[in-house]
Amino acid sequence: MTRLAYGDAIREGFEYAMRRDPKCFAIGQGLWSPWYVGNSMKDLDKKFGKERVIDTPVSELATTGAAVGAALNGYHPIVVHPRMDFMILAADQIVNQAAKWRHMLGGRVSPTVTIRGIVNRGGEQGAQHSQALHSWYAHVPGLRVLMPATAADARDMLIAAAQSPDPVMYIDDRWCYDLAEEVAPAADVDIRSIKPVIRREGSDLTIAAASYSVALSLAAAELLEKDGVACEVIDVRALNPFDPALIRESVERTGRFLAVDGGWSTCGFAAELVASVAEGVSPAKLKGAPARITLPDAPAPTSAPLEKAYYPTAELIAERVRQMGR
Amino acid sequence: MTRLAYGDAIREGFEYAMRRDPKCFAIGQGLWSPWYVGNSMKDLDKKFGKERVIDTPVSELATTGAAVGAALNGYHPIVVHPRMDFMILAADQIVNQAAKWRHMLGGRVSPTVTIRGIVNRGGEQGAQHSQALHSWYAHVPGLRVLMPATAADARDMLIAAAQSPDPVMYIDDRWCYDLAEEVAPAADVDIRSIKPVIRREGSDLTIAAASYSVALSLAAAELLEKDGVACEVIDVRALNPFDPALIRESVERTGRFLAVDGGWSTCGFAAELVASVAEGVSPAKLKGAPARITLPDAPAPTSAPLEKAYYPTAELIAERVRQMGR
Amino acid sequence: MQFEDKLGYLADPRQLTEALDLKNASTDALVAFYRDMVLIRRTEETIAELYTAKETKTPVHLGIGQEAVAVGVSAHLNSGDRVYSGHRGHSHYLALHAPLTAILAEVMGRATGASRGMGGSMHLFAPESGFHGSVPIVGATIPIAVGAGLACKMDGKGQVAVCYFGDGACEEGVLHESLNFARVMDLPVLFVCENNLYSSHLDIHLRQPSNSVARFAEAHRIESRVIDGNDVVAVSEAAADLIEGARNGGGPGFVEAVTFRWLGHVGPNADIDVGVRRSPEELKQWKERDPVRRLTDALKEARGVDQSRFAEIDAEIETEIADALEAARGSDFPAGNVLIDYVYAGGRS
Amino acid sequence: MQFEDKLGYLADPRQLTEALDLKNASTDALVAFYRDMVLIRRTEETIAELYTAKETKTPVHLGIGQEAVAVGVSAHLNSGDRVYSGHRGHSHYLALHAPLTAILAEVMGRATGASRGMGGSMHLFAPESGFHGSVPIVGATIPIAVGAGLACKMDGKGQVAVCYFGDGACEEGVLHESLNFARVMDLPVLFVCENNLYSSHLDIHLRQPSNSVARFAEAHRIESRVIDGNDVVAVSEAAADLIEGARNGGGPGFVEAVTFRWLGHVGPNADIDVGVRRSPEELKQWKERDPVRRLTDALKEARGVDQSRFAEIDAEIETEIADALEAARGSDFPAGNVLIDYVYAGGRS
Ligand SMILES: Cc1ncc(C[n+]2csc(CCOP(=O)(O)OP(=O)(O)O)c2C)c(N)n1
Ligand SMILES: Cc1ncc(C[n+]2csc(CCOP(=O)(O)OP(=O)(O)O)c2C)c(N)n1
Ligand SMILES: [Mg+2]
Ligand SMILES: [Mg+2]
Repeated sequence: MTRLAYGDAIREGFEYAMRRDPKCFAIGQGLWSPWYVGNSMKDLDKKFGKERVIDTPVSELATTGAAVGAALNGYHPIVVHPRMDFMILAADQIVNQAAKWRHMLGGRVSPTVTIRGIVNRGGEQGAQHSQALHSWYAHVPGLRVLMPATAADARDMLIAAAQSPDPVMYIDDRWCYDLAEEVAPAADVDIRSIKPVIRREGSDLTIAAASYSVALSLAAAELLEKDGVACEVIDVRALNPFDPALIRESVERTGRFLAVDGGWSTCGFAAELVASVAEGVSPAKLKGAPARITLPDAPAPTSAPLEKAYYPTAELIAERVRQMGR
Repeated sequence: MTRLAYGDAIREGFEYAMRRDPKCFAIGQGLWSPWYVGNSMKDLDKKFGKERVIDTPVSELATTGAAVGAALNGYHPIVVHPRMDFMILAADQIVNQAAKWRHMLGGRVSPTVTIRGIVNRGGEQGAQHSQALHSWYAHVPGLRVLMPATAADARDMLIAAAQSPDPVMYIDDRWCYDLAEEVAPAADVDIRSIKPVIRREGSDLTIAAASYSVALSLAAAELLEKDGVACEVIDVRALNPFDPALIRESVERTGRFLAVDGGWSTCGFAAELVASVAEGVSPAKLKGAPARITLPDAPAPTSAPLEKAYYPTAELIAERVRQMGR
Repeated sequence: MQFEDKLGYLADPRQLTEALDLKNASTDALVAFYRDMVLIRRTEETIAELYTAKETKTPVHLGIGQEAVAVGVSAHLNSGDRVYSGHRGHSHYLALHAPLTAILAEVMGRATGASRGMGGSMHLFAPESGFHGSVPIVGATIPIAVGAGLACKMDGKGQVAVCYFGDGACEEGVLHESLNFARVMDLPVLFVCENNLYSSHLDIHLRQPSNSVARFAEAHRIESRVIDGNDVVAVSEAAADLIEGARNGGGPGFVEAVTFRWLGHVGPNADIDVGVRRSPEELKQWKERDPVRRLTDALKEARGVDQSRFAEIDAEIETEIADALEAARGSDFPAGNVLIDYVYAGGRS
Repeated sequence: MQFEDKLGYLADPRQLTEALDLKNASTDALVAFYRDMVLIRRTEETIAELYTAKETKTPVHLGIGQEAVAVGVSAHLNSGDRVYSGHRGHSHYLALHAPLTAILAEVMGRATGASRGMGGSMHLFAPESGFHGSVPIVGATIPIAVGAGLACKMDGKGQVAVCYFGDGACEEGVLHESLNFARVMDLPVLFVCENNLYSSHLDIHLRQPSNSVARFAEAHRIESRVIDGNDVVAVSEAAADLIEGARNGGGPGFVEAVTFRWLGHVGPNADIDVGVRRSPEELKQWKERDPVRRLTDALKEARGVDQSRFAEIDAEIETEIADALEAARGSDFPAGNVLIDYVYAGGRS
């Protein structure tokens, strides 16, 4: 076991996947820069050469399409979008192409591409440099969507993605980069094994979340513990295909449910969580109405005080849980 | 009152909006073609001239951006995308630009653009010519999303969109084009007045849907009436901003809820409907778990038998309602 | 906008109606071209009939009149190369000698189809023959072919990727991004633009400032050839050059093949009412520039090939198509489970 | 890829370091240029200081060294025209004489800012001065400016739209779609590419096959001028020509202004370690091609303007900036309600 932070863990994931598989390569904007994607790909170009770590022109759509094309021809590219906001320009290749080629062409071919979208927000960056659009991609059949919340997952999910027989959207969050933990040595990972897990057990209320929202929820659970409220916190991990079984089973025990998500509310992943619970748990077992915490219905602001008001906090979650009763 | 079909009603909406407002114009692919967008814009170019009904190169992104730009400069363009699938290429201008400029620049400017996305599916067209991505746009604050289910709404919502102070996504469905009804003469419409309405009253179960799914739900309600099940059918109409009050109020009366949507399930509008009901109605008032009917988790197929299996029908809805008990 | 008629005689249907100049192409190769072109044309005519007879509803974009392009290009490809196409892709598939039954079955939505009945006319797949996929989002396969070229380069076996697209696709930004990317990375990609002067109902002069699209290749410093797309010999020569360059590490090439479709944008009718300059007269003139007839005339005149040889080939093709059609008609539709099973590898789990 | 040095001496920092050729520009106009350029530079230096002092965190993309471009272009604009920009937009805003306090307040996130504190450095808005918006999605304002040009054309008042963008933005497909659209519709749009030879850390030779981007205008049959972007007189002449053409119905124009930024891609440091050819020596050479110094030298030598005149202007600017800074610092942050209230007209309902 070694101690690893989330940002470094991503880098380890790249290193493992690329060392293990000569057909795995990385491509995207900023990959030869010392700062573009934080420390998460530091010096990979030096390690693997600029032919396997390709920095590109400012062409999100063609770059992503090229990765899809290489994937359709036996490679396992990881195409990196330093922000999910810019990745919108590549949506056709992700949603119309990568997600559909297998099905549309009769199941004989698979775009084995990993699309890495980074959530990079805060720091007064504003509306076009802050978005978390995982809910869009979770909506689209054919894509697998992973969001790591821990350092081990940050590494292992990237490996799983690189080794996946299906196209994968791997979404990491810069706010998680310093989360550190002890991790076992890297190994191959079957993407189909990545399912929701319980990160903290509790009997009073179930919280489900992904990525940075898991950290917030765990922090809230700590706060609530002091009030004698025991929250169960489930890390969703795989948003598409999404398996609600564990969450439903938990809510059947706790009777209360809160979804926490770093995206917007309407048609967002928190809506999916609440709907999955509502559909799958008998109302008779619910001690109260489920709820969700998301961003406010607004683009991200820039000015410091508004930014502070915009993003959910552990305290906000704890307060909501308190309101939901025991 | 005159009898009008949905497709013709859209055309009337264009005619009214453009006659009323010299700053309103139409732009998009196929607008000089006799068949591209069905009968919904027939001969508008002849009526208003090719300067106000502009057919464009195959450039979804720039065309949409140009419409946003004209809107930011005092015009009310209606940019037409003959399929929502192609419109994905324009997502940056819709989501990063149109939706955000007002907020991001301090509320002093508004891209008063209408983005018309047509759902055009069936007919063995397949995965890239079938999508209904309204849930994506309902997810994004700053956009208004309207989906007409009736001829009157097809016309009036287009007028409301053209006159809206905010950017609007207006989504019509080719499968509705022959729905006809008596309509009053066209008049100005304030977009903020467009809220969910009850299309059919009932006491046993509430169905909420939008667009073509309303027609299906009404047909299902007819079928169920024969079994003695009285469904209330709510036409959501405005998906963003979405006001769940009427639906919640209805479910409080009926105790049962089914969401029907022509998009995919995960993070789709049906999830939002179920989540909104679950959040807003006490579990004690629910006689059973809410449910949703959506597309299967797959891209659209082409072959006739698979197409038949893919799209929800009135019979499928009725069957599900029967399973939900009384 | 002042429209530039850069193509000149190449876009003038009253020109280039004479028998082809066969240069030093071998008679055998030319007769094979004839065979391929007729097979494409007759297959598309058969598809038109299936559509008219309501044996299928899937949208069919027929390329009758444009057969020389795919045939001329394919002459220089082998199955290790990777071909991509768009909505009007039958000829690109057939010119690679991909299975005839499979394309007819696919158009009819059968499980024996090229895409196992999941794609119809607009989504074809026959990688064993080098046809790696067509899809109808305009421009979408252009960067995908560039990625295939990247794979070819990484494989280091001298293989190339080919992408067919139309003049309309040149209006999509992704074409320009892809040209730059392929150039910067020196990828072995042949961009083949079938410039048929139309994008659905709109003549190119309503959409672009010039009727020649090779200017985009030039802007991206990619070597290009602008040729009569109804001259299979000219196409073959241009493709040979550029493909050889690409195989040898010279990077991408761009062929602009000027041609014309005899039928409407979609479906089996000529829809001469649609499109500003697409008059019945112009269409008639373009039919005088028939790529098949011009080759036949030349083979007869310059190489003394007898009419009976053509008749023999024609008859073979009729039998081939009839057999394929029967096989396709006799096969099943896809089973219901594949609707879900094909979404993810190994099904949903 | 063989890289084409099309720009030649224009991209060579050892060239063009001498005093400007002032041609027949009036001394008053040239002194006004000096004032505008110094105001831009000093304001950006002030913003750099605010950032360093942690008075703001919003990402700042400074254009120090590139001041001549916006100043030369703006000389031919009036407030009826519509200017759009991207992430590096301070100079474009200031060259229109948009309010100084508002840009500083905006950078500091205050409600008195150009965008009422909702945008920061990357989202500026001052329509009263002709500055209709900047946003940091690369290329996004290009089609928006084209739409503004469409509005100008429909308005029929001879106004024009201007869009500033960089060499990196030319790699986005939307630039190409926009050029075609503007050309086909003959819109009064001036495309101004500030080619500073870099897109963040990457030199243009790693991203494109040639260092000149005017080839894209040419491909789209748009009139272009390739000029020394550090020569305000040359910029002004080129802009005058193309803007006049656009006002008179001649359609779009394209200026490629070759320049260089003295600081890093983002933030207040020169980050000379980032970027392949961006060596300390090269940066030093580019500073010799300082657009301000070259103008000053010329005004002194050719027009006899005295050093005291410059000193006077410099002093005025210092006062102006100090006053603006004080006003900006003294103003409030936006109230909490606007987070929701600005989303829809009249708030959410
Ligand atoms: C992204 C996208 N936009 C629009 C369409 C509708 N469409 C289908 S084919 C076509 C015309 C394309 O013209 P061209 O590329 O010249 O090919 P041709 O039909 O002439 O072979 C268009 C606009 C589409 N399928 N995809
Ligand atoms: C769509 C998009 N892709 C990537 C980025 C990241 N990015 C910000 S500025 C920039 C460089 C742009 O270079 P250029 O257009 O030459 O402008 P310069 O910075 O040189 O002024 C990049 C890639 C972005 N903001 N938007
Ligand atoms: Mg064409
Ligand atoms: Mg630059």
